[in-house]
Amino acid sequence: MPSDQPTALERFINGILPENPIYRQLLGMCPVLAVTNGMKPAMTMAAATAFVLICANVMVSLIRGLLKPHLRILVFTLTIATFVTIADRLLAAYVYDMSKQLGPYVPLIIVNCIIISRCEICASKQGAGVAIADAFGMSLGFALALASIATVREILGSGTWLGLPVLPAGWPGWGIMVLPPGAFLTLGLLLGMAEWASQRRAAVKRQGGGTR
Amino acid sequence: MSAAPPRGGYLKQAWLVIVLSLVYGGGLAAVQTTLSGRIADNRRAETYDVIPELVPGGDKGKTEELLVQGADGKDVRLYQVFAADGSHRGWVLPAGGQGFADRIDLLVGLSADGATITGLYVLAQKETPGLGDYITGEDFRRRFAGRPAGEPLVVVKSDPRADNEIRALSGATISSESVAAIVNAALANLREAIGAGGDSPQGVQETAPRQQAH
Amino acid sequence: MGEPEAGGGEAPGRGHALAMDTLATLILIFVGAALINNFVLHYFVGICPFLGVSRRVDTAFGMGCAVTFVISIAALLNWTFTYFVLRPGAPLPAWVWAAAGGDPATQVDLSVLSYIIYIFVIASSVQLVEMYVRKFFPPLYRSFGVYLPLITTNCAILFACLEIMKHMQDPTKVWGLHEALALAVGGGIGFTLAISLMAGIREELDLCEVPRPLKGAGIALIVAGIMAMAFMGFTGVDKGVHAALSALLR
Amino acid sequence: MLITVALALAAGVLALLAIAMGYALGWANRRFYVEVDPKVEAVLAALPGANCGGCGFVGCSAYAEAVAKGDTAVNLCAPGGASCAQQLADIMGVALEESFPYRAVVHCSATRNERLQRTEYRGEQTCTSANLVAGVQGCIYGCLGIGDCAAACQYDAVHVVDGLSTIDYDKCIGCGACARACPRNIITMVPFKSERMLVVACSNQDAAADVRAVCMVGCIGCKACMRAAPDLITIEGALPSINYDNYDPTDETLQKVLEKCPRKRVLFVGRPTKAELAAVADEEMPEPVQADFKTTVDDTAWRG
Repeated sequence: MPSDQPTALERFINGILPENPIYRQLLGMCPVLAVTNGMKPAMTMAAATAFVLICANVMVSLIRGLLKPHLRILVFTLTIATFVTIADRLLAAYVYDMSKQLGPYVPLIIVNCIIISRCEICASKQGAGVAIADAFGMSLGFALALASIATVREILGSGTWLGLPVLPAGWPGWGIMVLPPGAFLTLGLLLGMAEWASQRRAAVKRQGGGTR
Repeated sequence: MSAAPPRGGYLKQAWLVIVLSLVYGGGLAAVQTTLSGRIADNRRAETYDVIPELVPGGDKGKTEELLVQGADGKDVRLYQVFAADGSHRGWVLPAGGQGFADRIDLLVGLSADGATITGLYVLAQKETPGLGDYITGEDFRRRFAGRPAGEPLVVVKSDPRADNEIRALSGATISSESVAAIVNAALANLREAIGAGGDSPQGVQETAPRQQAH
Repeated sequence: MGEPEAGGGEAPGRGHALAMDTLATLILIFVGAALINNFVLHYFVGICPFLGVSRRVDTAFGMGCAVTFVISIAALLNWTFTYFVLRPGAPLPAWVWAAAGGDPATQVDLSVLSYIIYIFVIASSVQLVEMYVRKFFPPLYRSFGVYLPLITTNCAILFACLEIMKHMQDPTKVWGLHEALALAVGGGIGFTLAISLMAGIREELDLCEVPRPLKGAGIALIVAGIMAMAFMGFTGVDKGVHAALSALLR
Repeated sequence: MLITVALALAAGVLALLAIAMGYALGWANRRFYVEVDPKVEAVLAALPGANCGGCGFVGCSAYAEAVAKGDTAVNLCAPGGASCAQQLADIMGVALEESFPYRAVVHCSATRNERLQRTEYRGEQTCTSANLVAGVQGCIYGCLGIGDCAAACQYDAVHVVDGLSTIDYDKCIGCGACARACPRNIITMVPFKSERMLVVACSNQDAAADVRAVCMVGCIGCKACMRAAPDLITIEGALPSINYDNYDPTDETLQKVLEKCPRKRVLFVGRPTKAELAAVADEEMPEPVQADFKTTVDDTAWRG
């Protein structure tokens, strides 16, 4: 293993904010838009994605010595599809409501670029320990991003959070927030805010360096 | 790509893919066999749990699933509902179609003679939140109970005057009309099959016996 | 279908009516997939190319055509697999089960393999198509070949297959190939429409002063949100289409 | 029983599919095999793969195809530089002609205050947009100074200094991105036959009076330079144009041209050569005046 690869801890921390899959890398946008009209489906989705990501990362990391370069993507895809099927069946067996609500978006985890890019970038090059840390970090980052969008949409759209009422009963739910346009608008504005914050931080840092 | 690939080399190179697909296929089948019972139960429970609500006096343990031939010549799924004492209480008929935004799936409860609608339940819908999605509400669904199954339901915007008139949800006329249209279509398709024959309706042949619910 | 029309179309034969009915269903499925429940703006699938390849109209249109083409091929192949192997009560597992002397009351259900087979078929067929086009239609390959590898991970393709699968679960209402293809082509055309419109808007957007933090993905998503609102206007169109069709066919 | 059959069937179906697809792809790979010129692949491998488009082709692969066909020169890849050109020449078995690196030249030299009739522009801060607005500045040829070129440069070689785009010739690699970005087309790529090149630093083709009305420094088309070096310089419109094919860096007339230009708009750009540095090495230069940062606060106050 080349020594310039990041360590497990770095991988873990990177996944949460510095390389956040949604806000930084803009990967896996479909579920981010589709299942964030409520906290519950969003969290179920995050859990399913985390399960697949962790399992696939470990599996790929274990067989990384046997991979042929040109068949590597095919192997990743097969592995991911298998674990997605398992996740899908587990959801259907134990949380049927959510499984029904998430519908086709659970199988669509297969084509979620986050997972295949983690397999490619980390798991196919580093050991299982680092791969697990990486998968946990990325999953956490993904879950945080989903949660932030779902929080805005559910509170404004339905006046509830995780199904619990948080706004006064007279709140006229903004119907648009739970509909498709609300997803696009919320994500667009949140991305803008994240970008604004990081631009500001960079500007402050530059200024700080200048006065010193 | 730099040279023409040799014959058969592809299979040899792909051994890992083939081995993995064997392993994964076996693994998935094992998962399926372990969980399929639970999933099937979940799926069935979705329908069976609301049966007492749809057909008064119905017992979900006694309900039987049938396949009958509809007017369009295709098989239609139908549930024959019995009370705990074994007497025939009615029918539950799954129906579905396009709503305002997306597909709506319904369950329609019918009396034993097939003449009266006894209840309505919305299994799946994606109507506009805050307007159309009130079709899942108790208030709207109760508007269907007691209506005659023999004639098409008509959606009106004022208070219903005739027996077959349903008052629309305000602001969601199309969703209301969709529900009524789906119910009408399903009933029309099965009117012949259920008929007014009571316990042994004409035309009901069990095309495939189904397992009873536990 | 062969029945002659009596009385100048007053009483069309049952075969004729059935064919017309099928046609109406197909048109409704098509319109539904292309406009009302647009893949991108209603189901959020294919967002990555929608944001990534929508800077210029011609590339966006090329991408849309490539997706429509691949989606149709994938639907064709995967419908075949689903029909004969994967759906509950499919012939192949039933035949194997019977050959093994199993109890006819139970079935072997292979639907658990659906996802893995779909993605496998999509990936392989994309690669095959790429090779074929490159060999026999080099100009075509030059114009849209570059998009093909990107399409494997386009969720719109897999989504179309999953939608078709959903309609083949119930043995009483199994979709035929024509219905599957109507959905696939409709979805592909809807995708092309959405991505081309988006590219047109983004070309104009280049000349506008956008707040710096929103540049790039941010403003693109907001534009997509407004487009999604516009497409919501299509909800209910199928009622009109249906009414028009039934008036026309009666 | 059920589980055995299900397991076997699932594994079997999947493995069969894998074999079938593997075989089909292998067959297709041979059947649909497209003869790719090994030279194309070798050229592609030698190119840096930045897809910058500096060569004038759509991307590295398009340039590789053209090189392999012998349609184009092997030394067009600016990022790859001389070593890349040498590799391509080796692959193609051609001798590498003497080539000169192209460098960007801004054909305007008026700083912000030297351009006249300027009005404040408050639209989108890009030259592309400002160029669409009439009356942003008097000279319709000159640099707008907003810096589309600086934004286009991936090598940090273009900066807007005092309202004028300025090339940093230590960093410029000649990719031409700035020239493509400029809406007024006043940046061109000039073959640098020496470290410093004579260029016309103005693009205004109008008559003298019009130029004077909008610019304090622009070329007035007096043709003095053409008279000094008629082989080298032609006048197009009212603007001199240097024919770089006839350009010889050691030619003495260059200095004459420089001296003849009344507006000093024909000038040298680039780095000074060693010879030029040596020539001025023994010239007496006044010592640079060091800024004297003395605090205005009386020191004594601090001593107390």
